[in-house]
Amino acid sequence: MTDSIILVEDLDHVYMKNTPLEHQALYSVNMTVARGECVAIIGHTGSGKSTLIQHLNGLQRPQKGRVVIDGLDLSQRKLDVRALRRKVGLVFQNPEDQIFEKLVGDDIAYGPLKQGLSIKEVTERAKWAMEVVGLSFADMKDRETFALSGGEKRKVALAGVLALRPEILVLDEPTAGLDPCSRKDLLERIRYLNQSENLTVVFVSHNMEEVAYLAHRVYVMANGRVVCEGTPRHVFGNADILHKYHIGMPETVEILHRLKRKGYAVNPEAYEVQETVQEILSILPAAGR
Amino acid sequence: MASSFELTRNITVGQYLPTGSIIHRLDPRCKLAAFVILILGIAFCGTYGSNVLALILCTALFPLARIPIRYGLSGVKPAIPFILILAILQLLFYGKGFGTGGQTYFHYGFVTITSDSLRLVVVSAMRFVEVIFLSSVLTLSTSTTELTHGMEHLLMPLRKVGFPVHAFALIITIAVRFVPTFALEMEKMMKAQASRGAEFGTGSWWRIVQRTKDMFPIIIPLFNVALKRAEDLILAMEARCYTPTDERTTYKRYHASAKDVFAVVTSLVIVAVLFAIPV
Amino acid sequence: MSDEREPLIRVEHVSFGYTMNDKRTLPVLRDISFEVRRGEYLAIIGHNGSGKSTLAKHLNGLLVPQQGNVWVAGMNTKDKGLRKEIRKCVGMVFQHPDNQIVATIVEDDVAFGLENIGVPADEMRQRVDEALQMVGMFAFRHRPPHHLSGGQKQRIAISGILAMRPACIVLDEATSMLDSYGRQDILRVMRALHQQGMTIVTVTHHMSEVVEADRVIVMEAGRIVMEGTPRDVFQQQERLHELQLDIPDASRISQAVHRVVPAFSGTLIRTDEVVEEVENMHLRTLEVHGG
Amino acid sequence: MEKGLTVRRIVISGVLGAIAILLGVTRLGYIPVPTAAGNATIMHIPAVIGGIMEGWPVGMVIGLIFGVSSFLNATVPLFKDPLVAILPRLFIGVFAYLTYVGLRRVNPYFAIGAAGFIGSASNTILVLGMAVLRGYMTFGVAVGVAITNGLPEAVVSVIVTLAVVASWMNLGTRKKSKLSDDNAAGDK
Repeated sequence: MTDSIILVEDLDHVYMKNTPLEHQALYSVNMTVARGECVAIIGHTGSGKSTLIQHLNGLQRPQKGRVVIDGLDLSQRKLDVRALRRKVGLVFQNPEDQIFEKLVGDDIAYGPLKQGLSIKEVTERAKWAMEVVGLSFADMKDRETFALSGGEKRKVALAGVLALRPEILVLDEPTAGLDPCSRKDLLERIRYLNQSENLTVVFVSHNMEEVAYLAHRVYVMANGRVVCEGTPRHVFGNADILHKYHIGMPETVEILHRLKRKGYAVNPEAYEVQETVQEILSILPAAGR
Repeated sequence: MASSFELTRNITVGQYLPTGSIIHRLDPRCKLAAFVILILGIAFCGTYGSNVLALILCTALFPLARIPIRYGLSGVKPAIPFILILAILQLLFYGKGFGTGGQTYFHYGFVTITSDSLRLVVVSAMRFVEVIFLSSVLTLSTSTTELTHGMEHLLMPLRKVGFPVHAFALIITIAVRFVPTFALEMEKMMKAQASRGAEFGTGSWWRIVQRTKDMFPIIIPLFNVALKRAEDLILAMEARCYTPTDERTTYKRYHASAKDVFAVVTSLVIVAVLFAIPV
Repeated sequence: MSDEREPLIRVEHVSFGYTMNDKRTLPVLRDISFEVRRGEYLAIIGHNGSGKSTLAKHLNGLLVPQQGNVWVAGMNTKDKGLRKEIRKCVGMVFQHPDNQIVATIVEDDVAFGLENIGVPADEMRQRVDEALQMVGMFAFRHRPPHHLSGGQKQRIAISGILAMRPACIVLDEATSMLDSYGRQDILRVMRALHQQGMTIVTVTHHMSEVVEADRVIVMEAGRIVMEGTPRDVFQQQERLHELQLDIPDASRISQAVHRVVPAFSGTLIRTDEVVEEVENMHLRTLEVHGG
Repeated sequence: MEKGLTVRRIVISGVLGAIAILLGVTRLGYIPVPTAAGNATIMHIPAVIGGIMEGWPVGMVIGLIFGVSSFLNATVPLFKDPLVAILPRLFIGVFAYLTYVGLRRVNPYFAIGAAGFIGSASNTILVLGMAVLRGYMTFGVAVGVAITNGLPEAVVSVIVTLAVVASWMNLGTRKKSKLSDDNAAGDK
């Protein structure tokens, strides 16, 4: 427990408090993330995922319960929000909402410039951030942001956050709306950041393939509560939970669950394509070979 | 603090309060017509007597619409300092300006208070409260959709002189439709910028330049987003066979009943009475 | 006007380019020809920038070809006088759920297209209700659209099209902004419509949607580079990979198992097919042993 | 430019009208200046931009939307008078359009900026003029307000109008990122 960089305890959140439209988004949510871990949060639209991750960099403050990020307690009124936001980089779902400069380089430099760094330092950071997400600094910095493709926009948004040199990276549906090729590329970049640059990563996703690819641990949310938590293997193996809360599953897991229901001895936790192939091979009749 | 991002909470364009009262059930066309008649009437009546009567009538609308009067008063409250400032300015300086008339109550140096200037202050304060009350009742008892429909129908006669009524109503509909969408968009942009070190509303109010500069990274992208959405919407409307100049049919139809006509006639009578009051 | 054997949409040697600021044209479509048959479910895929969305906008005359022709039920999209008829015949749902809803109340929005084509008020009410029921949104008819989820808004957009009773619906990346539940909702609606005889053209990069289709057209750099049933197209894993496209895991598993066990079919594309094939193999062995 | 009523004009009027309403109801459209006329506003900018981009009728309709919304949302007595809140606003976009068309041959940037200024100034002058006519304030007070509110409004209007219209018309402003300066390290 001592090494948890993110600690969420009994967190509640109510939107539009004291209005006719009041509704509760979080009910006593608990979550811990260890330094260097990659954690996925999955669940329906309206399950409270987005509200939860907005607490992680202080866009929302705990109304009840506790959020502690690397020693910074968000319940404290005198919290240094800027320090918190330097530590936690939040990438939103829609890149259009977070790219506001006209040129790519300016947009990536926005955060560091706000921090008052020298242009030299800002340039170095921007360069690092762009290379790490796979954008060539020399080619891209003078490009106009509106003319970028969807995949490039995501990368610019990600680089803009990385240029702040955060320790924790929080991503809201990092690949929604991308074509398969850009998606794969982006996922590899995120995995690299997590494994080689030692960033703690928390991401929200609907895409089970991507959860399977990236996450060490998964939190399943439904109706503002955490309903299940564990390794992807554990969660995907639990068909009851997935069905009960209408969580989609990877095609591999779906096949295995269906086979299992038909009485075949397969392990539904084997979610990687190669593993699934092995599982299927293991149950095929010997005579068919 | 964090809730400063909850823009949608502050949006009161559709502050519709459905209580199902007789005012709510009025035909929107007639309701709007009555409203316009009364507003114009009030704007042009400048005597004490008529404004007292108008104030009483406007207050009486709240119980009739089954809307708590505090909704009306909440519109008046923030205006009190302005009423006072204006009142002082007018009382002190009006007498010296054009149209000096009536009895002089007080005169010292450049300060002149006349019966006319006093009346102007009192009447404009009352008139303000009346208009607040009236427009509160209208917006609380009528959905924006009904308002738009009502307006469209009221403007229909203008088609004879070539005014594009349908198109005009459509513009209003689009405007109303996109307000919450843009509010959400703006909320997201503010959050994204805050996440990258921007600060909003933290500058002291007297640092006008700083606060104004903070505004640009929100306002300019907002326009760009709106114009981009406009391109999409144009395509979508064309794909659904919209051509501005063609004849269209309308989905919503209203039937004015006796009570609706009565509402309009009553408002005309009220305005006539207001003008008839001499002092 | 239309012969039943005539394809619903015929695209003949269409080329199209966008004019840039400096008067250069940026070619987007290069000599494209294909047909959409009545009652067909056609998927057009390709990575971003392959021209698929531009092509979709040619199918109801939102864009007209610079070279070549597009015929919709025998009508040329270049004929301005027929534009309304063409758009009544081919409806289109766009990518952003928010940017295609015009009115402040759901049912008003569904009626918008009907108002444009001059349907009388009584008939309109009936058609609006019917269209909302078809997409399962009837209960939401008095709601303002901004309180709905993306998938619900997209269903409203579809019902706005359905109310106009088109012969064909074109989905122009209509699910790419939705989460997987929203996407499933849309797919369910489209499947039901297709069964009732609606022609559907879906432009997408989601392979789970391609599986639904009768036929796939793969685009690259403004040209059609592959065409066939999803089953045939997914067989060509390497080619698709070159085109930066993915295949469903079910197809990948089927092919991998097939390489080890040749009797196991390698052409499966859906998860239920894989499960069935496992069962069938067991049944076949039983038969062999029993016989 | 195509003549008459087009889908584009309708939609642009609608979305810019939405911004005018939004800026009003969220109070984001106000620059805090403590005077008798209340805060300075930027809610007139959509009308200016609409006028420049799509012609005077569009500017006028957006002005009307701005006027009605400021009338309905007013917390300042002045603007609960439709003659002050609505009527003058109709002309913001018209003046902006005329300025732009008159000057665009000289230099497009200058024309856009000038239109932003004149549009804003026409709002200030007409509203205050009407306020004086209606007896809400004396001429002297109005001149004071024109300076304290009108000037910042005009400056903001010029900046926003230029930024939005220039990028929309694709008149590229700056082609190099801040990071491209020669003193930037690691460029080579």
